[in-house]
Amino acid sequence: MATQKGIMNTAMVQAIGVRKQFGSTEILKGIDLTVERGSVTCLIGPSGSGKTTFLRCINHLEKVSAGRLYVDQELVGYEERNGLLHEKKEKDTARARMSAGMVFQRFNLFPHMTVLENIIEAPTRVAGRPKRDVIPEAQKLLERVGLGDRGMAYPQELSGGQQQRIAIARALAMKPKLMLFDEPTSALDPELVGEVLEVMQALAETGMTMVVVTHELGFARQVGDHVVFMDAGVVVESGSPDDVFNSPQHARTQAFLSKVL
Amino acid sequence: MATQKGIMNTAMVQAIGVRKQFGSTEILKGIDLTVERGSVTCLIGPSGSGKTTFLRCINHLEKVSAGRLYVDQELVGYEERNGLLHEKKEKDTARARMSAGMVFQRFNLFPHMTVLENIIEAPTRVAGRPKRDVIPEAQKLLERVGLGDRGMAYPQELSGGQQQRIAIARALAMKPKLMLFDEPTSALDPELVGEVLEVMQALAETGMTMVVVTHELGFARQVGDHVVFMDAGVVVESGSPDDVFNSPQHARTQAFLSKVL
Amino acid sequence: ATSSATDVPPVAVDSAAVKLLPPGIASSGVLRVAIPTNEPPTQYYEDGTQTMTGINPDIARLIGATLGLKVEIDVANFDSIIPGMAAGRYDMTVSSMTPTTERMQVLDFVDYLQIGSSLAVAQNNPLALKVTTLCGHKVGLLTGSYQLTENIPTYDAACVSAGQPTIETSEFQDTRQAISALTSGRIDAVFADSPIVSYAALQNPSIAVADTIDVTPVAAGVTKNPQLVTAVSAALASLITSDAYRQVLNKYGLGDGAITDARVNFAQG
Amino acid sequence: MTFVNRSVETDALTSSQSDPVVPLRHPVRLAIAIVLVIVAAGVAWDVAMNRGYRWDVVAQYVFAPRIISGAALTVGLTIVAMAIGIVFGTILAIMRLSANPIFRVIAGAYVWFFRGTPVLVQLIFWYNIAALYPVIVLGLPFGGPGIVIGSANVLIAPITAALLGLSLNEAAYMAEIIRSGIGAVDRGQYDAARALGMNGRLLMSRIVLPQAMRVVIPPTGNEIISMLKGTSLVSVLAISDLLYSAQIIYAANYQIIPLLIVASLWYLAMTSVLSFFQGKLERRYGRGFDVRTSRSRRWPLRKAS
Amino acid sequence: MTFVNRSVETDALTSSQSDPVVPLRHPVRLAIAIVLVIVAAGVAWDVAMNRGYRWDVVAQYVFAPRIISGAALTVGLTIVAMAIGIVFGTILAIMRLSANPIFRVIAGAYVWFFRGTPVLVQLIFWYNIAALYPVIVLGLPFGGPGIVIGSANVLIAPITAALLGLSLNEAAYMAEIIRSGIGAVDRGQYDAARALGMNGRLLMSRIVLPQAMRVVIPPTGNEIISMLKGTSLVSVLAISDLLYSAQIIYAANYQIIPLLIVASLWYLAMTSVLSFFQGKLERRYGRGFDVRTSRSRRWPLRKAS
Ligand SMILES: Nc1ncnc2c1ncn2[C@@H]1O[C@H](COP(=O)(O)OP(=O)(O)OP(=O)(O)O)[C@@H](O)[C@H]1O
Ligand SMILES: Nc1ncnc2c1ncn2[C@@H]1O[C@H](COP(=O)(O)OP(=O)(O)OP(=O)(O)O)[C@@H](O)[C@H]1O
Ligand SMILES: [Mg+2]
Ligand SMILES: [Mg+2]
Repeated sequence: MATQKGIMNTAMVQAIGVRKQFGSTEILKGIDLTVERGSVTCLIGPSGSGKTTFLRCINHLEKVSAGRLYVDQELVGYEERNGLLHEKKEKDTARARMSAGMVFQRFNLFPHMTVLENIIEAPTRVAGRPKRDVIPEAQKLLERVGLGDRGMAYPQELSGGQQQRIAIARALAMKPKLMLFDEPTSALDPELVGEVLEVMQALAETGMTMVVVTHELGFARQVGDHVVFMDAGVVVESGSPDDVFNSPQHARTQAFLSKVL
Repeated sequence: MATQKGIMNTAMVQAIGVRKQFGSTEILKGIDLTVERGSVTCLIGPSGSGKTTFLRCINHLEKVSAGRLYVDQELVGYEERNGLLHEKKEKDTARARMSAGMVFQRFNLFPHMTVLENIIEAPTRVAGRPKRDVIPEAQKLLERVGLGDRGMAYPQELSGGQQQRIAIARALAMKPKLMLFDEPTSALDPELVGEVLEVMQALAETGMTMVVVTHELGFARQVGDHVVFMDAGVVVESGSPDDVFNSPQHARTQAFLSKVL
Repeated sequence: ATSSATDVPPVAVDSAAVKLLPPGIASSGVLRVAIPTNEPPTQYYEDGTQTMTGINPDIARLIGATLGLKVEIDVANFDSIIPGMAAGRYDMTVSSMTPTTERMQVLDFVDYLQIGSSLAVAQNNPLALKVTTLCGHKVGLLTGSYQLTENIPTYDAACVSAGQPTIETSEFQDTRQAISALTSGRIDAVFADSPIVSYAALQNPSIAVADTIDVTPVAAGVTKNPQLVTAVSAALASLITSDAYRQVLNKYGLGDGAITDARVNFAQG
Repeated sequence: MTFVNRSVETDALTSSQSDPVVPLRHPVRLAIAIVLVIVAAGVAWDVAMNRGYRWDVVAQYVFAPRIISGAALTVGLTIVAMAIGIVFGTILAIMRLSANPIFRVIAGAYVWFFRGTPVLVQLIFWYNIAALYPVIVLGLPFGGPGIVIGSANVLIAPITAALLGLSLNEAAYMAEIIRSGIGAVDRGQYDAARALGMNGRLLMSRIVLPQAMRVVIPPTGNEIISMLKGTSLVSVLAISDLLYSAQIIYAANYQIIPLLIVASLWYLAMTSVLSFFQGKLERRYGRGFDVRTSRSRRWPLRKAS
Repeated sequence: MTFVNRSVETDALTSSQSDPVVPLRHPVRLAIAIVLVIVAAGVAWDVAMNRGYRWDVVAQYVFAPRIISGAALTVGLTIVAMAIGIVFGTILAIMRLSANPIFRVIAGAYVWFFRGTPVLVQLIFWYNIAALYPVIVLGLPFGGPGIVIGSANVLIAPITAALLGLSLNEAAYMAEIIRSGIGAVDRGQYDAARALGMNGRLLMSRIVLPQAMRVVIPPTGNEIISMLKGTSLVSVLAISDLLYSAQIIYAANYQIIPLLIVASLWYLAMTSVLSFFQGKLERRYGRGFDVRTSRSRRWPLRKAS
């Protein structure tokens, strides 16, 4: 699904030796990873392996401690001027975040706003676009996730699956170039998982670049172009879903897959 | 696994036309169900079908609105004297609850107490047993669930799977005749599910009567003696795991199973 | 009879006293006087208005008239009068202060009236109290009052030497609270400035004045400014000989309180 | 043994068990309740009948112009001082939670100082600040040169001093309340907002503060009620709020208890109006939050229903 | 373009990006901070030097016996009144959450009444109750027969009236605080405790109240601080608390500002001690609760770390 291949800087996400420490504990221990434009990359791995942390780095929610991380050709957290790395201003970081949409495990919809208000909040307040343009778009997004009639509801009135679909619509409303999903179905009742995965699959088919942390191996197999297995802050193994699931090379990958399947 | 069969009152749980309404909405619409002593009954069904409500009725946490529910030969919520049903005193209900142990989806450990304090709280305070007897027992229970060394930890310091195992140990500390599980693994990361199911399986093998609400069909198939499919407050179908999973009779059961599998 | 409280009888301007005024006050033509908050009858709001009336505001107005100044009355709680004078917010206060050496470190004083101390008791004086028979009784007093700091220690000493128990004092922030403690039977007597006690007895049939003693001068307090205190004392010296002074005293039933000598910084006790 | 299988009546607030059911009796609870009701009725009867309360005097003064203007002043002071206190308290709360240690220390010191000193002292201080600083000078500290702005006595009228004292003090309390409210907002809300490109002021005003409201409203209600009553402290500056107006009247007529009742009636009326709006606001900001939480609050004498 | 792949130093509080990194400068923030520090230092310098504060008089009175005994009385009143207020407030909170409507109404009316009337009025009421009820009679209401217990003045000493007034009033505020604390305890905790056979008093005292503590402590700290200062109201009953002791002294010598400073220093000392213990208690009862919650409170000027 990758649309265009240059040397390395055509990639949507490019991580080179990315490290991240909190205090004195190192969570990411040198991650190298390339996410091609238009591809779906699935991140799997045991709890605490650093998947969420890495995703947050991509979205500028955390600043990398070492190594370089490029998202859409832009260095995350720093600016390079005269060969020096300058820390970015919070304002610029916030702007940079708009290029990626993020969907969280626990939805994190704004509980004090209706579904429609949730969706139009960022386009109107952050991007400063007029409401009359944004509302019809939001309505279309709602229909796309199958919830065209729930715009006036409050998040709390919806099921988990519906909330997660709204969260996807909210992220899409900012027209991101990249979508990040952090275990988007793991807080859902098993029967609600399907509806969210369906929306994600439809999104992948539009050519959206996606990075998905997930334990839904079925989804990874069916929709993913690339599967990355992380453990203890490093990428242990990566490749096509077939390769990783059917013939894992590392013992750690094998052990993990035997538990999850 | 049923040890002894009388007419109907040797059953551990006997529900006859059990109805439950909250305000004017009826949640349970006449449940008939028998749980034999020593058997493992798995309750499955879509969200909102009343599984949790029924489990709470069994444990006297809710009072049935109509029909009769016997647990270990005792009528739930009422006492029969001179042919009249007398509402039970809260004190007697509390005592009755001790015959069943309950494990919740979200663990509900007491966050302000250590693991050991969680376990000995009810035996010492409710049953009034001396600490010197209870502590060694608690230690044995901890070892049984594979956490012999975590007695001094606070629940928050443990992983979800460990917390759920502690919750099981806590319920067992009251030496219940019956264990009720309400989706004990659905709040867990997939790789932690196994360790809890293992503990439950070991418990089933000791001959404990268990009622388990679960979406883990693998567990139901392997450990369950009996599977009950509920929908919209009624029992739609019940039987051996093989019957229900492999040749479901009702369209609703079929539709549900196709989603969950 | 319709005269408003701000009307005081006319007095002549004392041009000699005017010459003594500090230049700041002379040029502004205004004398800013702090009057304590409501305490009938010495100072109180005229019924239904925001105008202060009573012996203290009237004396202040007379002093101002003698000095040819416009008087600006500022009502303030006692707690904020003295800091306010130090801050230059007010030039003078007329608030029935008893001059003591301790207080003279902060203010200068010029006598303007003499008042006594009265003992209020329950109607018919069931305990037959006099100021000299208070030993062992419960007496309410105003915080920091002359009666509390000067009279009571003397009486206590007498009680001790007579082998009797000392007086049980309660200090109130407000004479009214002491009076209501007396009416509810919590204390046996209230010992306070005679005008206030007489006024309370008038209002309240269940109490009576049992004894009045110790008629001593009270003084106007002036900010520490040698020019101002001489001007005010000169004004008072001529004022106390005027008819207006007597008329004002009589209006509030305090005709006996007239003084003949406006002494400066003459400490009592 | 018979088992009931009939259909169930739908009026379900009471148990609709179809057998004849004997509801549980709570003899002790009933007895306590009866005693309490009798005591309450007795107190009410006594209060109405006891001539010591002088209800005639109460009726005479309850709408006296002086009382009404005192009540108006109390309401006015409360509104202005609370408004300033809330705005300034919010800024302080944000400073205390800031990453900048200097801001944290300054806000912390402010809260410590203003919560730690009596309002009375603060009021007297502001009123008499001229004793310490006869002219207000905008200039360099340590005795450096400066521009004279004006005399403190001219600048700080009693009512200004009252507002300064009350609102600066209130800001310290509100800072603590708002800080705890901000702390109660789920971390995920920050992440979600920042992931959408929100930041700083926008994140605070659109996402965090509206959600903090839910936690902030009840203690703020307490604060407003305290402030309504606390304005009586300004009587040291000879400003006549409600209570002081009553005191002025009873100073002249010695009808202490009836006039205190008059003041209390007004305070009760104000508090009731406030509680009404507080309830509305709580519902308004509780909207969209877990209904189950509110269900869980009726405890512990409730029967397993 | 060079990519760093070297191993990372472990002293990691600062970014350990191995390229030379230019940290972000915050010129505006820095400027504000510098200005604030200078102003604070200037104020401190001025306060120390300004002769208007009369530090000599402050030093003379700060340990005066009258001040010390006033401070002791303030502390004593606060401890007793808060203790009664907390216990009674807990009972009221439980009553307000009860299923029994009579309990709910009575507790609600109590809170409404006592929050709605000024403490001053309540104090004066209790103190002067003898004017209304010269003898206290335990008996039937509506004028029924009763047993005379004794004279109100004997039974209700000024200090008793002070304690009655302060603690009954405090109970109303504490009831609201504890009610909100109980409401914050997760519903699942009730279920878990009841499933283990716990009930009523045991459930409350072992499970619900200890967890409510976390939410209850900060506003209770506010209440204690308010009470420390609020005890000065008892001066209407001729009881000399700390502030009133200072007032008695300056009534005699007119050194008002220095004596108010003396009182403020004591209040600040008490508040500081209290805040210290409050912090300890908060940590104690915060133990076992989500650490992430506390991590989320440092906002919003923090950099993405
Ligand atoms: N802000 C932080 N400060 C300190 N440690 C943190 C922080 N965020 C995460 N960690 C730690 O980093 C490690 C990796 O966390 P991360 O959430 O990235 O793992 P994960 O792979 O997403 O796991 P999971 O499957 O449980 O979500 C964990 O041990 C976690 O405790
Ligand atoms: N206390 C209550 N008051 C009112 N309605 C309730 C109450 N408890 C549960 N319900 C309603 O009863 C229905 C059944 O709830 P229940 O929790 O028993 O379903 P469930 O089968 O356990 O579903 P899930 O799989 O989502 O846990 C739901 O619609 C729920 O909203
Ligand atoms: Mg994660
Ligand atoms: Mg359920």
